Amino acid sequence: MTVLDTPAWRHRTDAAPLLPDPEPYRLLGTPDAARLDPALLRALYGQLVRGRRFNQQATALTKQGRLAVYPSSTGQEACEVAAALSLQPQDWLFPSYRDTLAVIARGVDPVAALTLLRGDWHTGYDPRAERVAPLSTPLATQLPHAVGLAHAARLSGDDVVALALVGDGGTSEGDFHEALNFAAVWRAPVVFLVQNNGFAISVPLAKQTAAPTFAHKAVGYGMPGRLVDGNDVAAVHEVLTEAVDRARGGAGPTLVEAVTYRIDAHTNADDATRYRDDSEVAAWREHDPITLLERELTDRGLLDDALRRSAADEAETTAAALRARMNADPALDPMELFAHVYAEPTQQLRQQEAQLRAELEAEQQS
Amino acid sequence: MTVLDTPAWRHRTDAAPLLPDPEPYRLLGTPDAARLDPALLRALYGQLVRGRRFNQQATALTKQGRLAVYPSSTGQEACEVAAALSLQPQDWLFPSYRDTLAVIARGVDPVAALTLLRGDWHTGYDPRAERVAPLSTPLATQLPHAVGLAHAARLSGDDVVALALVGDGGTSEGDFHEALNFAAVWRAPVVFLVQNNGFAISVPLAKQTAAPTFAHKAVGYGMPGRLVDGNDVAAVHEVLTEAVDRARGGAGPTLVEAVTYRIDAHTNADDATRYRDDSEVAAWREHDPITLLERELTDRGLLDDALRRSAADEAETTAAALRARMNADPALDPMELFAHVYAEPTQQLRQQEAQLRAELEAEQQS
Amino acid sequence: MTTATRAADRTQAPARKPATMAQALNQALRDSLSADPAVHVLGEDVGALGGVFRITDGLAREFGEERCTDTPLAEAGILGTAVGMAMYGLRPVVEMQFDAFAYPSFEQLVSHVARMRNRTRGALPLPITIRIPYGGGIGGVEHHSDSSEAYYAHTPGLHVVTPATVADAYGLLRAAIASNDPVVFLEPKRLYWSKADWSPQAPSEVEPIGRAVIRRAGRTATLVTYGPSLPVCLEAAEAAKEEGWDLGVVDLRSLVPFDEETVAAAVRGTGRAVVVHESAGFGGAGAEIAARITERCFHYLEAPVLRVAGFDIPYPPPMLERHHLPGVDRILDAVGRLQWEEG
Amino acid sequence: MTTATRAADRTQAPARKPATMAQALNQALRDSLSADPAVHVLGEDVGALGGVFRITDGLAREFGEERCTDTPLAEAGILGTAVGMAMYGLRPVVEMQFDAFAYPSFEQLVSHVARMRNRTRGALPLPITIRIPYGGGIGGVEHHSDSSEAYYAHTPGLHVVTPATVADAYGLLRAAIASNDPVVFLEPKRLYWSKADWSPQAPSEVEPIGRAVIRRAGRTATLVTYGPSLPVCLEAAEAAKEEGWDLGVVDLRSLVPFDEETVAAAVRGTGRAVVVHESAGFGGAGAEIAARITERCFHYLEAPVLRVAGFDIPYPPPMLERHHLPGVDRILDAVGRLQWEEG
Ligand SMILES: Cc1ncc(C[n+]2csc(CCOP(=O)(O)OP(=O)(O)O)c2C)c(N)n1
Ligand SMILES: Cc1ncc(C[n+]2csc(CCOP(=O)(O)OP(=O)(O)O)c2C)c(N)n1
Ligand SMILES: [Mg+2]
Ligand SMILES: [Mg+2]
Repeated sequence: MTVLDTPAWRHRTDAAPLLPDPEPYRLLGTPDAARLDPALLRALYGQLVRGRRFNQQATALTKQGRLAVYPSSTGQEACEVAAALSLQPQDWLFPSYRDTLAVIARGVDPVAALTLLRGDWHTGYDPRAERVAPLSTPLATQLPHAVGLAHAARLSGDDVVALALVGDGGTSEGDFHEALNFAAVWRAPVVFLVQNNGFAISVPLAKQTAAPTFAHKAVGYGMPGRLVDGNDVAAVHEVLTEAVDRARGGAGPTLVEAVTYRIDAHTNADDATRYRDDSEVAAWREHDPITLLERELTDRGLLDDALRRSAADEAETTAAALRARMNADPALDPMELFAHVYAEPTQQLRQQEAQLRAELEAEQQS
Repeated sequence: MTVLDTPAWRHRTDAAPLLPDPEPYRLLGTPDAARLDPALLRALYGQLVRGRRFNQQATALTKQGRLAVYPSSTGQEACEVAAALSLQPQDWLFPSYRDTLAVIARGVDPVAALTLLRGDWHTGYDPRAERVAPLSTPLATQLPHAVGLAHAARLSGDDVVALALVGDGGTSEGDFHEALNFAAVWRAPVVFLVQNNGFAISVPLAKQTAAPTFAHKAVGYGMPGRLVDGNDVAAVHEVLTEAVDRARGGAGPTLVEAVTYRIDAHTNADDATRYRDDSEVAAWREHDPITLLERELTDRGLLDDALRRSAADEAETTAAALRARMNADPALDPMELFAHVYAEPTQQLRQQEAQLRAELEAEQQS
Repeated sequence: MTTATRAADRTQAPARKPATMAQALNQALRDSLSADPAVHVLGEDVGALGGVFRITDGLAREFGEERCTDTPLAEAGILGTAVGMAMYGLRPVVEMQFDAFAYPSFEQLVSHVARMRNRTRGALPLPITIRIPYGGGIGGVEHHSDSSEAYYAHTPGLHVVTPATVADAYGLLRAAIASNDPVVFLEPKRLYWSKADWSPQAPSEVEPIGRAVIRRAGRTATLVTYGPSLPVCLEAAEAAKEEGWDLGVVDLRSLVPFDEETVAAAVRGTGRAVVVHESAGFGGAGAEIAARITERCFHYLEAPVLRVAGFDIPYPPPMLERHHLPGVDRILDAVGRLQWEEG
Repeated sequence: MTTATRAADRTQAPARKPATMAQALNQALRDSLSADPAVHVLGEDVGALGGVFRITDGLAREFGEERCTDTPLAEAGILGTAVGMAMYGLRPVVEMQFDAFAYPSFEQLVSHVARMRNRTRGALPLPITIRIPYGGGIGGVEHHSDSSEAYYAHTPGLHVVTPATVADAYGLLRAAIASNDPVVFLEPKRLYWSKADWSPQAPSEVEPIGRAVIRRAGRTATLVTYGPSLPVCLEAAEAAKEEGWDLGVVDLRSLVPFDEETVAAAVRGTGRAVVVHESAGFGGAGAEIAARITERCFHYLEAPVLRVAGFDIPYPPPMLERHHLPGVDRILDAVGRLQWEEG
C-alpha cells in the first residue's frame, strides 16, 4: 500500500459528469419539444393557469385582511407545478414558505395549505397523510429534514423520494450545505431544487453568491448539478423527473437550479420599487411561463378554445372556492394552544390551561 | 433588456479556471524543484524538524500531566510550517485547535501557544500583537472570523491577508460554507487551507464527503480551488504563497486542499487502533514530509552535517526549553476569573468576586 | 447622571417632535455612523430596502454600501464575520431580521462573541451590537414572534438591553454601540410604531447601560417589567386605580447588567411584586428577577413574588396570540392574588 | 410506582454488579436498539470508536452501521436529518459530542424539534432523544464543560432530563427513547465513571420521565439539585451533620416536566431551601426552581430560597475550575446564611 491508495490522497469520484451545462436547459420552443406528451403539456397548462389565478386571489385576500401575509410565486409557477408533478404519490415534498402552489398542485386542500399564512394555526394539513412537510419559514432548515426522511425511507426499504425546495437566498445558509453533504455521503434518494428568482427579499443575486451558477455547487458535494430554465415548465418537469428517477434508482441526490423570477414583490407587505427596476420585471414578463407554454401549445395546434376555457374555468372555480371559504372565520379554540405541546401536558401546562379557561369563561359572562 | 441580460439568468463567472487539477500538486522530487531557493528549503527544513520534535515533546508533557491534552500534528508539519511561512508580518493566521505548530512557526512563544492545552487560561498570547487568532476549538467557527477581519482590513485600506486553517471534518460544518460564501461575495483577501488528513477523530474521509476533492468545493463559491500534496512542504508553501499574493492583489479568496495524514492518534487521549489499520499509517510514514524534503536536499547536495546538526540542535533547544518551562507550575490567580468578563464587572460579578476572595482567605487561614 | 440633572439638560435640548421608536432607532444608527467611522451596519436587507422594519432606512445611501452592507443570507456568517471585523477594530452593528432567525448564530454568539474578551485576558474585546427585533403582538406567522431574551441573559459575557420608550430606544442603542462589550439589543417589534415627543439626546444625556428606571411610583405593589410589556403594565397600573390599588412600575431596560438596587428598593417600598414579560414563563427572565427579589427583599415581602408571563407553549398563530400575551386583566388578576388578606 | 413496590420488584431482578454510569447508558442504548427496530443512533464518532466517551461502544458492531451511524461533522445536519428520520417514523437517538458543540443545532432544536408536534396539531410528533454530555469537572479545555440546561428548559416542547445515578442513567435513557416527545438528555460528564451496584431495570421498573426523588430525607433544610451536583449535595449533607444540620436532598432528575409537588413537599417540611447547580447562576435553572418554590411555599419559608451555582462567567480553564464549581463548603456556607437567628 502506498499513500496513493489511501482514500485521502485522491477522492474517487470523477468531477466532469457532475458539472452542469452552464446554459440553462430549455425544451419549449426547441425541436426537442416535439417529443413531449400532449397530455402532459395540457395538464401542466391547467396547473399553471390555476396557479397564477391562485396567486392573484391569495394576494387579494391579504388586502381584505383574510391572510396575514402572502408570498406570491407569480412568475415562478412553472417551478411550483413541475415540482409537484414530478413526484409519485408515495414521495414527499418539502416546501419553503413561498411554495403554497406546489403544495396545492400536489393535492393538498388550498385552505389547509394556507392555514399558516391565514394565521389560524401553523400547519393545516397532516404531513404524513399528504406526504408534504409543513411549509418551512426558517430558511433552508427543511433541507436536512428531506435528507433524513429520504434516508429513513431507504433504510426501511421503501420506494420513496424526497424533493426539497429552497430559494437562492436560502442556499447561503449553513443548513443548505450540511443537507447536501449528508445527502451525498448517504446517497439519500433526495432532489434539491433551488428556485433562483434573482432576489432574497431585496438582496440581488450578486450579493448572495459569486458562483458561476448554483448548480456548480453540486460537484463540491459529489452529486450532479443541473441548470434549467425555470420558466420552461416542460424543461423543469423533465429535469426534475430525471433526478427523481435517478434517486429512486439508488443513484443518490441531484441539485437542480431553476432560473426564474419573482414578478411580484417579496410579499404583499414588501415594496419592491426600493430595490429593483421595472425594466427588469418587464423583461421577465416577456419570458412568462404561461406564455412560453401557450406558444408551444399553439405551435403544435394543441391550444384550442376548449383547453383555454377549461383551464380558465378551473382556475376561477378554485379562486371562487378559496374566496368563499376564506371569507368565513375559521373555527378556533384557544384551548388548543395547550393540546399539542407534548403528548401529555405537564402539570404546569394544565394549570395554565385552567387559567385560560377561567379567563375565557369570565369573558363570556361579562 | 431580455431575461438573458438579467443577472439571475446566467451568473457571469467562468467555471473552468476555478476547478482544481485533481492530481495533488507536488514539487519536491520533480524537475520543477530545481528552481526552489536553497535558503527557503533550509528554513523550511529547520522548521519541520523543530515542529516534529515539538509534537513529541508536547505529547510527552501530556503523560507527565503538564498538558491537559495535545492534538499532535505529526505528519502534518509541512502544512503547519508552510502556512506560517507564507504570510507577511502584517497578515493574520486563524488556527484551529490542532495548529499549535503553525502558531509557533509564526513566532508566538511556545508556552503562550500552549496555554489553552495546558489549561491555565484559554489563550496565552495577545492576538492583535501576534496577528494570530486564538486557537479555535469549535470547528470551522474561526473561518467567518478570518473573512470578517480580512474584509475589515480591506475596508480600512490596509495590506493584510488572513489565512484560515480547517480540517477535513470541519468542512462539513455550516460555518465553513457561510465563510467561503461571504469571502467570495466580498472578494475578501483571505485564504482557506483545508488540511485533509483523512480523519475527523475516527471518521474516515468517505463518511465525511463524497466530493471528488475538497478543492472542488471552490467553484461553488466562485473562487479558485487548488489541490496540493500536503506533505510536500515546498509545494504547500508555493501554493499558499500564490494564494496569499492573489488575495493581497485584490483578486479575492482561494480554497486550498492539502492532502496529508495524521500519524499520531487524534489526541493523546484517543485510541486510533479502534478505527484504522497500521498498514495505512505505515504507507504514510513512507511519504513523510521531513523525508521528502531531506531527499530533495540530499539530491541537491544541500543536506550537509551542519544543516542536520543545526536543525537538530534548534529542535532540542526548543524541546528542552519547553520541558523546563512547562515543568514549572504557572502562576495563577483565581480572582482573574472575574477580570475579563466585561470591561467593567457587573454588580453581581463584584459580589461573586468578594465571595471567592473570602473563601480563598479562609482557605489560607485554615 | 440623576433624573434631576437629566431633566435640566433637556430644557436646553432642541425642540421635540413626535417620533416613532423606529425613527429613534434609525437616528441612533445614523448618529453613531456619523460619530465614529469604525461603526459598520450589516445584515439582511439593511441596504437599499432599509431593513424589513426600515430601521436602517437611508443609511446605505448616506454612508455608502460599505458602511451599511447587505450580506448574504446566513446569520452565523453575519455574526461570525462581525467577530472578525471587531477583531480588526471595527464596531459592527448587526441586524438579525427576526428573533427566531438569530438562532442559526447561536454558536457564534455563545462560544465566541460572549467569550472573546475573557478568552484573551482582555486583549480582544468585541464591541459588537446585535440588534434583534423580538416579541409578538404584530400578527406574525410562526418564528416571527419569539421572545429569546432568557437565552441571552443566561450567557455570561453578553449585555442584554431592551428599550421600551422612544427616548430609550435612541439612548440605549447609542450606548450599546459605544460599549466595548457585546450587546444583544432587543427591539420590541410591536413598539416600533409607538410614538412620543422626542428629540435626540445629546451625548452627555445618554445614560450608560445597566440602570432600571421607575416609570411610575406606587405604594400598594410593584410591577417589574421590560420592553414590550411596559405599556401593558402602565395600562394595568392605570386600570388598577379602579380597584383602589396604587401600582408602581419598574422598567428594567437592561437584563444584564441587572439593576438590583433599583428593583429591590421599589419592592421594599411596597412589599409586593409581580414580574411581567411575554416570553414563556418557565425558565424565563422573570424567574431570575423573582428569585433575586426574594433573596434581596424576603423580610419585606407580604406575599410571594408572582410572575405573569407567556404560557409555556410555542408562540401561537396570529389569531390566537392575544390569549397568550400577558394583558391588563392577567396582570391585575395576579396583583389580586398577592395575598392581601394575609396568607 | 412507589418506592416500596420498586424495592420489591428489585428483589426478583438479576444479581447486581458494579457498573459505571457510562456502562448503564451503553446498556440502555443496546436494550433500546434490541427492543425496537425504529431506534437509530447517530452522531460524530459513535460507530467504530464508540463515541469519545464510549457510550456507544460496540453498538455499530452489534446492530450494524445503519443502526449506529457515524455522521459527517455537522451538528445542525445531525439533528436536522434526525427530524426527517423521525418524520418517517424512526426514533433517532442523537449524540452531541460535547455541550458546546450542540449549539450549532440550536435553530433546528428550538424552531423544529420543539415545535413539530404543536405545529402539526399532533400529527407529527418527533420522538427524538438528544444525548448531550454536559458540565465540567473533568479538566476539559474551553467549550468542553458548558452547562446548557437552562437554554433547553426554557424552550417549550422539549423534555429535559438528567440522571445523577447509575440506575437513573439506564432508566431515564430508556424512558427518553420510548417517549413520543423530544427529550434533551443531559449526561453529567464527570459522573460517567461513577459506580454503583446495578443490574438493568426490567421494563416494568423503568419510571416515567418527570418525577423528582428524595435522595435523603432531612429536617433542617432542603438541598434541591440535579445531575452532576447531586453527589456534591449528598457529601454536603453528610458534612453538615457536624454542624448539627440534618439536610434533605432532592434530585430533580427532570427539569421539564418539573415535579413541583415533590419539591414543594420537601421544602415545606424544612422551611428552608438551597438550590444547587453548576451552570451560571444568573438566569439558570435554579432561578426557576427558587421562584417556583417561593410561589408554592412562601408561608412555610423561614428564609429566602438561596442558590449556589457557578459564577456568571465563561467556564474557566481546567486549572481554575475547582474555584468555579459549587463545592461542599459553598453549599454549607449558603445553608449557614439561611437566617437561622430570624431575619
Ligand atoms: C433563517 C432565516 N433567516 C431569515 C429569514 C427572513 N426571510 C424570509 S424570506 C427571506 C428571503 C428569502 O430569499 P430566497 O431564499 O431567495 O427565497 P425567495 O423569497 O426568493 O423565494 C428572508 C431573509 C428567514 N425566514 N429565515
Ligand atoms: C462544532 C464542533 N463539533 C465537534 C467538535 C469535537 N471535535 C473536536 S476535533 C473533531 C474532529 C475534527 O476533525 P478535522 O476537522 O478533520 O480536524 P483534525 O482533527 O483531523 O485536525 C471533533 C469532532 C468540535 N470541536 N466542534
Ligand atoms: Mg429568491
Ligand atoms: Mg481531519
